[in-house]
Amino acid sequence: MPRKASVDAIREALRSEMQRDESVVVMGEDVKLAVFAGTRWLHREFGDERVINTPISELAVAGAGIGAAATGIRPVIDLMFGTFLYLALDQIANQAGAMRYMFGGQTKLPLVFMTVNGSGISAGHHHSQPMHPLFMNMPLIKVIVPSTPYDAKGLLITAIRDDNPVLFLSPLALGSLRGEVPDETYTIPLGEAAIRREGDDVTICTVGAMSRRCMEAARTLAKEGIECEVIDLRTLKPWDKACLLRSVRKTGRFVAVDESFPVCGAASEWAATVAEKAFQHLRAPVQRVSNLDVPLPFSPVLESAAVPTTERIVDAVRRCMQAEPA
Amino acid sequence: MPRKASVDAIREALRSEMQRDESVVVMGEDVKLAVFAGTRWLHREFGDERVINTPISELAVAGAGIGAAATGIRPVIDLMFGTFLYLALDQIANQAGAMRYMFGGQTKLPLVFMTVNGSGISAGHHHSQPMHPLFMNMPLIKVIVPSTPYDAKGLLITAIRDDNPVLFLSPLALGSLRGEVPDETYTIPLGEAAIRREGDDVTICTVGAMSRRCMEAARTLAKEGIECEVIDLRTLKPWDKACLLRSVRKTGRFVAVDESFPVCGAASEWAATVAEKAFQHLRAPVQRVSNLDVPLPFSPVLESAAVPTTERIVDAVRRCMQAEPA
Amino acid sequence: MSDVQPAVALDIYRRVLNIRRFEEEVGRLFTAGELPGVVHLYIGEEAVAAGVCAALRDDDYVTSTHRGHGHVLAKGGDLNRTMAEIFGKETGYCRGKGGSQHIADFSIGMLGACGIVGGGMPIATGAGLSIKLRKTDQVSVAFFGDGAANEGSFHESLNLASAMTLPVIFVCENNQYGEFTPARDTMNIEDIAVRAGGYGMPGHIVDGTDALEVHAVVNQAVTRARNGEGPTLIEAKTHRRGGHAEGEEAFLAGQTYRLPEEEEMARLRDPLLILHERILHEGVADAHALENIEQETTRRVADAVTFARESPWPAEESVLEDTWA
Amino acid sequence: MSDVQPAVALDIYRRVLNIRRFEEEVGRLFTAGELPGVVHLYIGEEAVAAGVCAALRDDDYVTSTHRGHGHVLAKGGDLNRTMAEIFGKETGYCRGKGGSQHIADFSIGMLGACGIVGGGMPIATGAGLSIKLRKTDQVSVAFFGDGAANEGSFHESLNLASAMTLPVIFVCENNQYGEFTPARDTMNIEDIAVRAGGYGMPGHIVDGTDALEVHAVVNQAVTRARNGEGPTLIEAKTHRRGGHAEGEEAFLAGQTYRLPEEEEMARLRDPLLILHERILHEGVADAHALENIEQETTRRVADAVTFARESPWPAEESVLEDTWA
Ligand SMILES: Cc1ncc(C[n+]2csc(CCOP(=O)(O)OP(=O)(O)O)c2C)c(N)n1
Ligand SMILES: Cc1ncc(C[n+]2csc(CCOP(=O)(O)OP(=O)(O)O)c2C)c(N)n1
Ligand SMILES: [Mg+2]
Ligand SMILES: [Mg+2]
Repeated sequence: MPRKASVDAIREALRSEMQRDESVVVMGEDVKLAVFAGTRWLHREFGDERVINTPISELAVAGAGIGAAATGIRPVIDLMFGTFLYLALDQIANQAGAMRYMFGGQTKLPLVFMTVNGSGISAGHHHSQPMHPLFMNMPLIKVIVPSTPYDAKGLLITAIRDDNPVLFLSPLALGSLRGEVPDETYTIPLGEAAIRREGDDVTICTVGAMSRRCMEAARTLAKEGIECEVIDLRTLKPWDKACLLRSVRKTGRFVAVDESFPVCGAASEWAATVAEKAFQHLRAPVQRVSNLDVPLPFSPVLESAAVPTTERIVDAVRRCMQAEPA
Repeated sequence: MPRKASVDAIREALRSEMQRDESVVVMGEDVKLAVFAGTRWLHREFGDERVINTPISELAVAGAGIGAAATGIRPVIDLMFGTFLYLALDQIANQAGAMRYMFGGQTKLPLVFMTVNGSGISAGHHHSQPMHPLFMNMPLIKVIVPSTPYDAKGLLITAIRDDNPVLFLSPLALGSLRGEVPDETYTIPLGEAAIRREGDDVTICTVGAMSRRCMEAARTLAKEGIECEVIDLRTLKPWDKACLLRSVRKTGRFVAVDESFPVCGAASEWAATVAEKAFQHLRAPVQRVSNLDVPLPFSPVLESAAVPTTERIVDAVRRCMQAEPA
Repeated sequence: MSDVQPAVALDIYRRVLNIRRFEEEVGRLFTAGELPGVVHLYIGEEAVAAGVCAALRDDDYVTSTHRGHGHVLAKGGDLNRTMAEIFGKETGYCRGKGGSQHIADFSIGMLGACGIVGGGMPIATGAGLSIKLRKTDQVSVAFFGDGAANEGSFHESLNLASAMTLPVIFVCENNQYGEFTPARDTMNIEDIAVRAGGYGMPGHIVDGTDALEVHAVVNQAVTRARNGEGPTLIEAKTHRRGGHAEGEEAFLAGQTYRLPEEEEMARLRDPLLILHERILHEGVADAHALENIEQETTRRVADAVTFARESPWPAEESVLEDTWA
Repeated sequence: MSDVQPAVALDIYRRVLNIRRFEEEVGRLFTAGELPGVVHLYIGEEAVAAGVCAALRDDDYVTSTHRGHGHVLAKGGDLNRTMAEIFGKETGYCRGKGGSQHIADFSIGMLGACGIVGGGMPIATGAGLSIKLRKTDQVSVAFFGDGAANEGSFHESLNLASAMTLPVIFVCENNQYGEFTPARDTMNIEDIAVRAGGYGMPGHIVDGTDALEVHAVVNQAVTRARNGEGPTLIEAKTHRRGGHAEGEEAFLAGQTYRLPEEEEMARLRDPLLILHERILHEGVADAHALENIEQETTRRVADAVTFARESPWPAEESVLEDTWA
């Protein structure tokens, strides 16, 4: 299979769907030249009407996407950095997520918001925040965080075909990562986790950029004889609770690893779910590994200290293994 | 002690601090006539300069509060309904919560944002959303959700004296609730829970409007011989983890009750914490009782079905009691 | 009246009256404690919605505000389903999930009332974008208040619509108050229409108590939009007859906020009386014809109340319906 | 030059040159791979920050943008601590926590650069409110770009400042691009200054490549603000010499986006050359004096680089410092 960068996989997904369905349009700030390259060059093929550079107006651009989606268009809105979503949040939470329900099912909203997510390039707090927990907390918005170019393409195609608002958050650190990506169009269902590694001793649940770090940790731990099962959720809402619970029932140990702020983060949700639904199988306290509860600092030495490191993941697994059974 | 409505307690807190410190100012939409009455009439005593009706511009008003707080003023910003915070979120998350850290400790930001929070009056989704989990997820913002007029006054006074950004979220349902409130000025430390009821069988952790509902549930359960310990956190960040863990270590059973959307909600955080730190003492799966994962519907029959009811709390406790020990 | 067709004038009259009688009834029902939540009445502003919507087709779009009943009805909304929604009943437009501040009827291009001040403007802009992309000659109208004109969404929407030459008409209902705060305290300009210049679009001021004047100005904007020439800002100067929301006396606790002159003006510039008078005066119809319309309207409003009262509450299980498409 | 004092002209010259040499060095360091993250250079726009800040006192406030080095230095910021922050070192203004896009020096009223486009305007407005409440005669300046003028924060801030008569000066650095998108594609007006009319405040257009012109216009606005007469919008027409961000060639992958005429204009209207020429031509100083300033500046910039390079990285534990006050 050809190896491609994540941004190229994203561009392939967009091309595939723009070719397939002419109601698909891409809009956002600088989508033509495209800092993150996922939308780059599309305007040459699809023209200025379907690949639209907008003013720097996140709130109105998001709202315009909603109005267009409610009236026959399938917009893909690129808002660049996840942090800029704060400016659009009113339209996303109050309108996109709520409109169908609030209006008694009168409309569907086929709408994708795309941004990068999280830290890793010393971009400073205003360009590095992990945004997924905020959206997980909002009703009726689907949330995707891919961890490989392959998933990015398949999940984005599914997202574009979905009739609901979907947030597609690419890990910032993923940008130039390469991986195998078929040239053809394919879809990956939302809400289906990928088991990246099987193991009997402990279940690690993660998503996005942390996926690779968990695999690293798992390799280190394997040398000590600890076999980790690594679950990459891929979509955070809807999410593959069944896969997670199946695994924990097998291993009896659970570590949640997430690159987001720790309080009410994704790891909190997974850990709570395990404690609720797989408690009888747990042989050790659940462990969470998340960001420190501080803004993302700029300096590389501080930035890498603020997010989960492989060492912190390894330590959490070890803590899990050492715990006395209840 | 005199009995007062929650809004009157809030007004007493504001008066107390405006009298004490002339850098305290109150601003927001319609703070003079004040739909929620907490700021009503203050302008008669403190004048138009210190009680400021602003345009309907949540983002700039929040940002103006930040700019003022960074330069010698202690603003209390009333943004009315919690849901309107979405419009101000960029300034709150990217600036208020981050400025001190991002600038290496150069400034403090004595700043309070006040809104009502949650549902209960058929106000529809745009006026009913529980906002606290979003802010719990953001670094360096303190979050208060009082459940009694007494706490509202004491906590708000502490918040105004605090040198950090604080979000003061009054449960919408609390508005006209009356309770004992001393006329004097007093403070309640942030991060100190109140144990509303002691009990040995199960720990219920909650906050805000759900506090009363948990007490109702506890009374019902007491008739069946189940003794609940009800912990009202009062502040969600910083929060009284020690109090919660002490209780769970005693009871061995835990139910988290929170009026917010269920995924990455406050109940998720509490449940995860218990599963992490008090696992060895748990004798039953943790239970969460939160909103349904849908927007807040308008019709009273639907609205009350969307939030935790006393029955759902009672059921969760019963589930806890029936679980087989591991 | 020279340039208004009699049929159009009567059509507009029906819309104005429809809203008036409906809203009066809603006010009574609220006072009687029959309605959940809060309601914001459109009384005094009927000429705006009626004048605007009479210039629109069924397939044109509108977005509305927290004060949205008038927009729903003017766009052709069903009285029964509107009233039932305000009651929170299963037969309402939104199956009871929306309520007064969230009524929509997508079948007639009514894309929703909105509890968030300014929230409808970006959505109307998006509907305009959709029109442009689909290459139809529809138009999209955003109703909003003077207060909303200070929201960032106003600025971003008008700029976006103008930069992209979208067929959007921004109709500012300047009733001079945002809740209890007079517009003069929150902006340092007399006319909101001047802001149009900042976006390179035409801005018009119109007497928003005269439905025929509103209609004439909107017609120009509609023609411009249908011709692909882009957006227009229209400021309709109007008056809110009553309070910001029904029942506000309870929490105003005796406080007042309106100038007596202004209240007097709101009474004098009654859009229903003005239109009534113009129709008689210009011989469009006689008093008898108008009386017939009155009776028919009153009956339809009464029927809507009966319909709403007798409709069932939503089933509790429906709280989990209308989620994913 | 008639109305500019020689001392002022030289002061401004120093500021312009300071920024130019500093930014050239930052560009070189970035290309050499010595800097983490991304940097946006202020080259070509120095006349704006320098002309504005020369009209301010130490206790006046400014808020800045993602392109903020020039504002920090023009306001009197320390070269060493600025450079060290861009390197991410412990000795930087923010102890390495902020970086290029988040430099502040509260001791000289520099309230922070800002990675969020438009994010500084509300904060400057708040500083203006604080001035009014504390009854001092300070002023507050918000720098922002043409792109930022389409953000809701622009609208809400200007309206708020005008409605409340705050001593705020909004300085739009119109370099005609937001990243790679020309302003003409994102707004349907020639001059952003026309927007001032929508808020009831004066709006001025000034040649932003001529520091003395900028200074003169800002002086008027400062006087107005100190006198309690309220805010002003100033649009400085300027040019970004280089790309949006250093290293952009890598992801532009051969794409171009600037018109040749416009690039040519950016070279011709070089604020440093223009000021240099005016100073010589009007006899404010001779070439020798300017050469001395040049040498001193070059040395100070070189020292700053040495300082930054030799400074320690922040200790890992400091990630948990500077949290609660
Ligand atoms: C974003 C937001 N901020 C504040 C409110 C509270 N609120 C409801 S109506 C209103 C006044 C709106 O004034 P205007 O836009 O002039 O409309 P009018 O009520 O006069 O029709 C306010 C402040 C809200 N609903 N949404
Ligand atoms: C809210 C927000 N949206 C988008 C961006 C990405 N971005 C960074 S700079 C920039 C262009 C800003 O243009 P302008 O305001 O004209 O400033 P200039 O770069 O020209 O100085 C954009 C879109 C951002 N940082 N913040
Ligand atoms: Mg109004
Ligand atoms: Mg620019």
